[in-house]
Amino acid sequence: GCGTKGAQQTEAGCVSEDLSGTEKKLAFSNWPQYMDVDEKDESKRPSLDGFIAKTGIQVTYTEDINDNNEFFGKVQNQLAACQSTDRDLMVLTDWMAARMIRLGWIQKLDPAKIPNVQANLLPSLLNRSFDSENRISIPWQSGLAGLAYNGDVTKELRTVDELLTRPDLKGKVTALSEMRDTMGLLLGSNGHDPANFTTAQFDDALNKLKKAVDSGQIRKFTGNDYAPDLAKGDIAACIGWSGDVIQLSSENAKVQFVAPDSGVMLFSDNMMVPNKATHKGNAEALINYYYEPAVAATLAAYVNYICPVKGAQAEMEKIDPELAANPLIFPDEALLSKSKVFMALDEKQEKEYEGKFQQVIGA
Amino acid sequence: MTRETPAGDLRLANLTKRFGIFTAVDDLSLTVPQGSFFALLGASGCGKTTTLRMIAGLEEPTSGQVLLGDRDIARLRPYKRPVNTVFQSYALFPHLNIFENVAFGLRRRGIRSVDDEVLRMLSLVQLDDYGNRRPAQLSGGQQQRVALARALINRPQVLLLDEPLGALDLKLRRQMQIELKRIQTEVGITFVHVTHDQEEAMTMADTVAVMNAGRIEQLGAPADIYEFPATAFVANFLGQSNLLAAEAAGIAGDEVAVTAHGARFSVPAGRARADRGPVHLGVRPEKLHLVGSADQVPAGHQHVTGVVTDASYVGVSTQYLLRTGWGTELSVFTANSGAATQVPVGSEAVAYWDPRHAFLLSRDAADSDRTAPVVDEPVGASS
Amino acid sequence: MTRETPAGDLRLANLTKRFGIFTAVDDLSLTVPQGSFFALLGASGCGKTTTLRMIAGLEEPTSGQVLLGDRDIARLRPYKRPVNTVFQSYALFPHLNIFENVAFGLRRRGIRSVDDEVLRMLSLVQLDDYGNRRPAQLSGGQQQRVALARALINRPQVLLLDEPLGALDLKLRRQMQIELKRIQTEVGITFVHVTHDQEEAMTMADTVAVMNAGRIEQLGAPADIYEFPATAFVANFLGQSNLLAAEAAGIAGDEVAVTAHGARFSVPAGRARADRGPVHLGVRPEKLHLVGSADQVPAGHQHVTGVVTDASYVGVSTQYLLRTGWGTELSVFTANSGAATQVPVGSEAVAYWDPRHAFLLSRDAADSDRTAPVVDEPVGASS
Amino acid sequence: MRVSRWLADRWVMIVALLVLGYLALPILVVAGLSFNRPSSRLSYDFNEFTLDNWRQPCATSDMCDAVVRSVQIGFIATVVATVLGTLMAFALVRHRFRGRSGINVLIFLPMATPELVMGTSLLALFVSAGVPLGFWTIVIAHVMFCVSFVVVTVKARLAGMDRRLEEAAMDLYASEWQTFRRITLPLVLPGIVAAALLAFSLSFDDFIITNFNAGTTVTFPMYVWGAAQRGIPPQVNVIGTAMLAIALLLVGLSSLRGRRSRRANLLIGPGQGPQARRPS
Amino acid sequence: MTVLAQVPTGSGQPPPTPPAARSGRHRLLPYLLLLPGAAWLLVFFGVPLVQLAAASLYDPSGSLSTGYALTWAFGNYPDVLQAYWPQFLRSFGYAGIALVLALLLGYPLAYAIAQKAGRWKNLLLVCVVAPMFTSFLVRTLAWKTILSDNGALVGLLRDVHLLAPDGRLLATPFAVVLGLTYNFLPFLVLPLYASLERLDHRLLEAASDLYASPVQAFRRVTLPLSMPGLVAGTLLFFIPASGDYINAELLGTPNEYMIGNVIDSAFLVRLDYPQGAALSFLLMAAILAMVFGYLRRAGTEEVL
Ligand SMILES: Nc1ncnc2c1ncn2[C@@H]1O[C@H](COP(=O)(O)OP(=O)(O)OP(=O)(O)O)[C@@H](O)[C@H]1O
Ligand SMILES: Nc1ncnc2c1ncn2[C@@H]1O[C@H](COP(=O)(O)OP(=O)(O)OP(=O)(O)O)[C@@H](O)[C@H]1O
Ligand SMILES: NCCCCNCCCN
Ligand SMILES: [Mg+2]
Ligand SMILES: [Mg+2]
Repeated sequence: GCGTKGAQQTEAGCVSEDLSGTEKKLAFSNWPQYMDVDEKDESKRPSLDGFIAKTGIQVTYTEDINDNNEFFGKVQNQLAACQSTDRDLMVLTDWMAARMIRLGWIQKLDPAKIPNVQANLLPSLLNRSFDSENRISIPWQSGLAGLAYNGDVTKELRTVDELLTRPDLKGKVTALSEMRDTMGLLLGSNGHDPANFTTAQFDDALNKLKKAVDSGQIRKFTGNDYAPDLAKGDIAACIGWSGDVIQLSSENAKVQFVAPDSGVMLFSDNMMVPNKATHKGNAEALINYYYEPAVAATLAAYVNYICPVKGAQAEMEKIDPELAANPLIFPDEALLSKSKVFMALDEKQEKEYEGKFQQVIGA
Repeated sequence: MTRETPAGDLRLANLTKRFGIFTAVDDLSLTVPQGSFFALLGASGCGKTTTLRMIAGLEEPTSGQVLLGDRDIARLRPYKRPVNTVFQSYALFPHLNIFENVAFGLRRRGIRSVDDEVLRMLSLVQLDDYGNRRPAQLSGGQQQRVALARALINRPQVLLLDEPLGALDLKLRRQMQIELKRIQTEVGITFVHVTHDQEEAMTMADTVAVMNAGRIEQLGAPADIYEFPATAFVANFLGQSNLLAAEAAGIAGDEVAVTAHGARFSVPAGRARADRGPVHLGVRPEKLHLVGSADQVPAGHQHVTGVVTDASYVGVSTQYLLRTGWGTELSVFTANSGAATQVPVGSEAVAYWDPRHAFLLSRDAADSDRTAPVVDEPVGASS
Repeated sequence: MTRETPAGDLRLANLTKRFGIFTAVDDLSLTVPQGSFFALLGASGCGKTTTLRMIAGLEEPTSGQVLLGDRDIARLRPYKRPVNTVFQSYALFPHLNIFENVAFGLRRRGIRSVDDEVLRMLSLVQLDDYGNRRPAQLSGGQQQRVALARALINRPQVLLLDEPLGALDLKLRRQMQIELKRIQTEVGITFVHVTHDQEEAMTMADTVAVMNAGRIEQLGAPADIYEFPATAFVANFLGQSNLLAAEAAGIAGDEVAVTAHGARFSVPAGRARADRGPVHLGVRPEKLHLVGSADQVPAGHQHVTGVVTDASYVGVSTQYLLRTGWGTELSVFTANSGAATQVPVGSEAVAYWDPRHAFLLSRDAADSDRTAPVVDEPVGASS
Repeated sequence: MRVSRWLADRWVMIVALLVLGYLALPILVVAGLSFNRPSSRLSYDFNEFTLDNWRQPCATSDMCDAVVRSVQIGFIATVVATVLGTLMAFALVRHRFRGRSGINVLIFLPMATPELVMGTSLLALFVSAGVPLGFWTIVIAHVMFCVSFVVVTVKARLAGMDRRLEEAAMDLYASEWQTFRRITLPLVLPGIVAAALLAFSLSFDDFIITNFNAGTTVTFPMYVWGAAQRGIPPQVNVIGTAMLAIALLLVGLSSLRGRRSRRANLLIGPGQGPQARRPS
Repeated sequence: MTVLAQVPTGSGQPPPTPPAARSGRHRLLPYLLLLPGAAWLLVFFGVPLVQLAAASLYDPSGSLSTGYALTWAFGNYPDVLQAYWPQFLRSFGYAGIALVLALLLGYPLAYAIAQKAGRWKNLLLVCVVAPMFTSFLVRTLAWKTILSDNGALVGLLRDVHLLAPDGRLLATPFAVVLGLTYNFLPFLVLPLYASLERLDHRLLEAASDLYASPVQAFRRVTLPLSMPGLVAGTLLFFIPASGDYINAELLGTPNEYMIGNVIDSAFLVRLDYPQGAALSFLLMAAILAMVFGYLRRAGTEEVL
């Protein structure tokens, strides 16, 4: 009687209705500042406005996703109970996408309605383990997790080991509290494959991290808040995300993103249509729209993450040639070959690894 | 608040109030006729304030009734009672100015135009220009007058005054007394007045009650109580009395013969509360006259001899202490009318009195002399 | 706190206190000799409390000095002054019981074993069994006694008493007066005593100062002030006076001749504060004697004729009002010594006095008679 | 000597001003940065003076909506919580009744509950009851966690208040309600105002509980938190500074007016006039 | 008579309430006053709390997808205590130190506003809560700017050798305690203000007249009379501060993490609901125990 039921849903058990035919509406939840805005009038969003103008679909755009875990906490009750979250489209990172897909909370898209995706999705993002058909979660933006340093306060940094041991960096280092990014880099630095590792290998890497924490080398684990600190120089070096660091280096060339030879982590934030969303058709239209290279370039020019759309680089030339040449937005083969996607975890593994990791990072 | 019908007499029936095991008011019964001026006197802590608070409805009686006319109001909320109080501690509202303090009662009864009435009241208590001040900006006496005005303005059926003039100078007090009396007679309010100013009680009250340790010790017209007190407590509480421990031998004719310290005295039978056994022979200090020697004592008067040990000038009169042969000190007041000559301290003198001014009270066998200036015994515990 | 050396006289020099534009104390100068008992009298709101507060250091003078001996203490912190106060509003600490309230001062001076002293004090103010109660559980008079004990226990060099006995019944008040006086003489404390009880001031004080609207109006020995007041205000504030508007014609021999309402009177030159022009001819009510007709007036006395309009019994004496032919009412006190017969209200009577008991005060030409019971004029504004 | 005397008289005020300075320090930084043109979205350092942020305080999409919404929520939640909490405080201080300690636990527990726990478990309740999330669920949550703070604050003021004044009012024909309205309320007002200020700031500043129960509604703290993921827009500093400036302006004006009109003097408590004591 | 005319006449006067009815209403009154607030708390806090209590006793081997069974797993409690007692201790330690600091700072402030500010009272009160009008994130970022390793403050402290040349303020226990003190100070000051505001100045005068130096007068009169406010402020400060995790997260390092961080991670990251719930209940129980112990010691059962 007491206790909770499983949160698992199935397509048959939780059928959603699509009212797109009659309602030209779309509720889109995204991360803050993950959408291009007009430099002159910041209340305008050129690409999104373009979509609205083109389709007549009224988009309610909400920047209410700040953190994958937090957002999961916000919507899990509804989704577990097969209730509406009042959102038609939401953007979540790979592993969270994987978790939700695993739980049966996400609707499958109609490939026919998203031809641009089929045509333009970067090959390296095709057929990921949690979405082998590319019809459940479609990358919005991708990014890299690697090293970064501020050349004003420290000398160049090349490897993860340097970050964790160099005495001059002591207390001036941060790592990401996102387990997959930090542990992926550490696994790589140990010569293991983040996309495929054993528990012993994980523990090895975690030990290395723990030493760095205990010695005071690592000052803290962060979300996005490392960026201002890095810019200020309070943090000399860190594990960080490419998009942020590009922003910083455009201001101060001394701030540099480093892709260590041992590998960088590639992640995507993916568009998904949750169960009980009633405007799947409209969502598909929007997904398809953003996979037009020109639109993708407009977006990428603003947000500076890795653009998952083929052909956007060419479009970018027209907007900002310098950005078009930036490998952190349009990565070259060399970089792509170094990048790894973290192994897909089942629920038990996830709990085990997160538990161990959290223990080390203090919580 | 119902003022349509006259309230009727205020009656307290077996009123008792206990704080824990301490009995502050003890089975008190009395009647205050409607429209009369009733003064409550008593030692500090004897239960006066507590009694008033029960009448006002601010203290729940432990037992007993408060009746106004035929209505038992003991369970009525304070604001439903046609009763107002001048609080001993003033209890002025600190957040309201003087004007609003005085206007409070009227406003609560929904009266709109209060200005005239309030100004008239302020003027009555001689605080015309103080309406805008806060209570904290007034002197003690000024605050007391505000408390007075705040209650008076409501012209209730019963007005309870808890030492309402105690903080005023004599002159102002006399003026306020006259005002109070005027309002009382004009409007026919029943006044229950607690005061420590005996002259005030005497001149203003129709009836005086002397309270002692939660009970009424004597009740009556002021002059009656003063002239012929019922107990030693009253005799010494209201004014002063020289009380000589004596033995009464019973009524002989219309007199009672008593022996005190070997001397023989007599008292009219009508002025004796006891006529046999241990008694107090009482004479008021102002009824004693001082002369140099026994042969100056007029006929029909009785006297004792002693030495003047103290003389103190108090303006209107001079107060002498006369130490009798057996050691008791008698108090003698001589009016400074300019006629009598001063008696020097240390000289021998004779105090005499008219037996009709003496009175007899019963006395516990253990009691000895209780002349006026004895201070070594606590008041509350007396007789 | 420094009690090693005697404090010396307490001197106030040109002390002034203003609240905004209101002057509460106005350029006050006086000297209270060390160890003396000084009484401060005055109308409500005349600045007595404010004066005491400046002496205690609780109010910063707007200007002027407070000197103790040769030391200007006006800038000294209250807790550094060898001065204690019995506050008019008591200011008992509500969170401490009575014992701790009384012990407060001793404890603050670091005295460890306070029990005996505190119990002695509580017993002195007749609150032996109240040590464990909170102030809120005491009656008004009991609270006042705690305030008294709390200050007295410290035996300071200067003790300021702001109506310290006002809430006590007459009997207790007299007892406390005697205690105060005893402590004062025994320990040699300088007392500055504010009271509205004139008898208290008269009997206890070495010096009395009568204050009016922030200034000292007269200062001197009690009997001197009473017998020969300096101003009409004092004459009527301290006791009562019958003041007849009169014209003085200058000194003739050792007398001043005056005319009032057509009648001629005389006053010894030594008792005239003015000898020419408009004056008040003053006689105290107790110095007036009532007789039925002018031929009963003894030789050498002066008299006026009138009708008795009121007689009120106040125990010790009876107070008559005599309406004179020209309309003024004179107040006459007759001691109820049993000797004099009562004069019935409505009857014609003659009031006479010995000229040596009269006095002359200067008068503004506009002033008319100021006999005692006039109440229609505010006190503060007088003379 | 002079100096030490001067200090002795004023040190409390001096310390108080220093503490206020401590409280103001970060706000000064915020105010300064509101005039900053940041070098990049991720920078939180002073770069270049500009008035742009003040000229277009709402330039960032949705931010001003969020501010307005937060003010509305804060206002409603403050009023409701203050009323409910004040009633409870009165019951607890003025009455002896069965179940007091149970009520006390019910009041302390919410303060002792981690915000996250409170947020998620309330969310579970709303979801299982099928309550649509949004403005009103936020209000409900805010009232819930503000009430305890109000109760405790008002109780602190109410405890030991002089009952004699209320007795005097009743003696002067004021019914229970009128006594409350005319005497008790004004005397307790400083406590209630303090409680309301607490409630408003709790509500206006809350992120965690709000975040869980907001559905797709965005409040100002949620906006800031979200924005911070990609760098704080400088207008956030404008809002912080402007809120403060407006509050100070309103209060400043009212206290200036309060010198003349008695009614405006809301926050200034009556203190206690010189009455003899004897609260019963 | 004129007096009679002032009084509302007529027979609309309701009959006096019978004694029984009045005392009946009187007995019900406290419940009526409590009803709305208590109902609100019971529904929106009490009910979820029961669910949470159940969650703390779930079988720890359950999972999100399969669900949890209520197995009355009381073992969850010792388990989490075992694992996380350092964070518990740290929480109360930091909150306690911050409380002491806050008392030192907050009491003078509350006193000054209540007794010395005159008509600036309102303004100063608003200044106390002003920090809350910026968002907590913004003010914490501002603190980070102030405490920055390369900022003026650290520079100054290094120059005067209060800080080692490579010493820092950020990411230290100092910064966390400072953040706690700062963020919760208004919760201490406001109730304290409310009770100091009615302090009768004449009692302080009486104390100083009775040889109490300012310190003694404070100790013997002001402090005891402000006890209700002090107790309330202490609780409003300490309780939320010991459950806080934002300050530790933003201003500290993992070595400063408090129990709030652990609970946060249990619920949001590790999805270990039984642990999270058990931790929450332990926290609440510890705080309640401390609160009631404190109230008893402070002798203010009356007050709270
Ligand atoms: N804080 C204040 N602000 C303005 N006026 C004040 C203040 N305190 C006292 N006063 C005024 O100063 C005058 C003197 O006050 P004080 O208390 O000294 O009178 P008092 O002689 O003690 O009178 P009482 O016999 O009535 O106690 C009064 O008229 C009073 O209204
Ligand atoms: N709340 C209380 N708790 C305990 N005892 C009390 C309380 N209130 C009054 N008393 C006691 O009851 C007795 C009567 O008090 P009450 O105030 O009626 O005296 P009173 O006659 O007015 O005295 P006073 O003339 O001094 O004002 C006193 O002895 C007092 O100590
Ligand atoms: N602040 C918006 C950027 C979103 C970054 N997503 C983080 C995913 C990390 N794995
Ligand atoms: Mg009394
Ligand atoms: Mg006074």
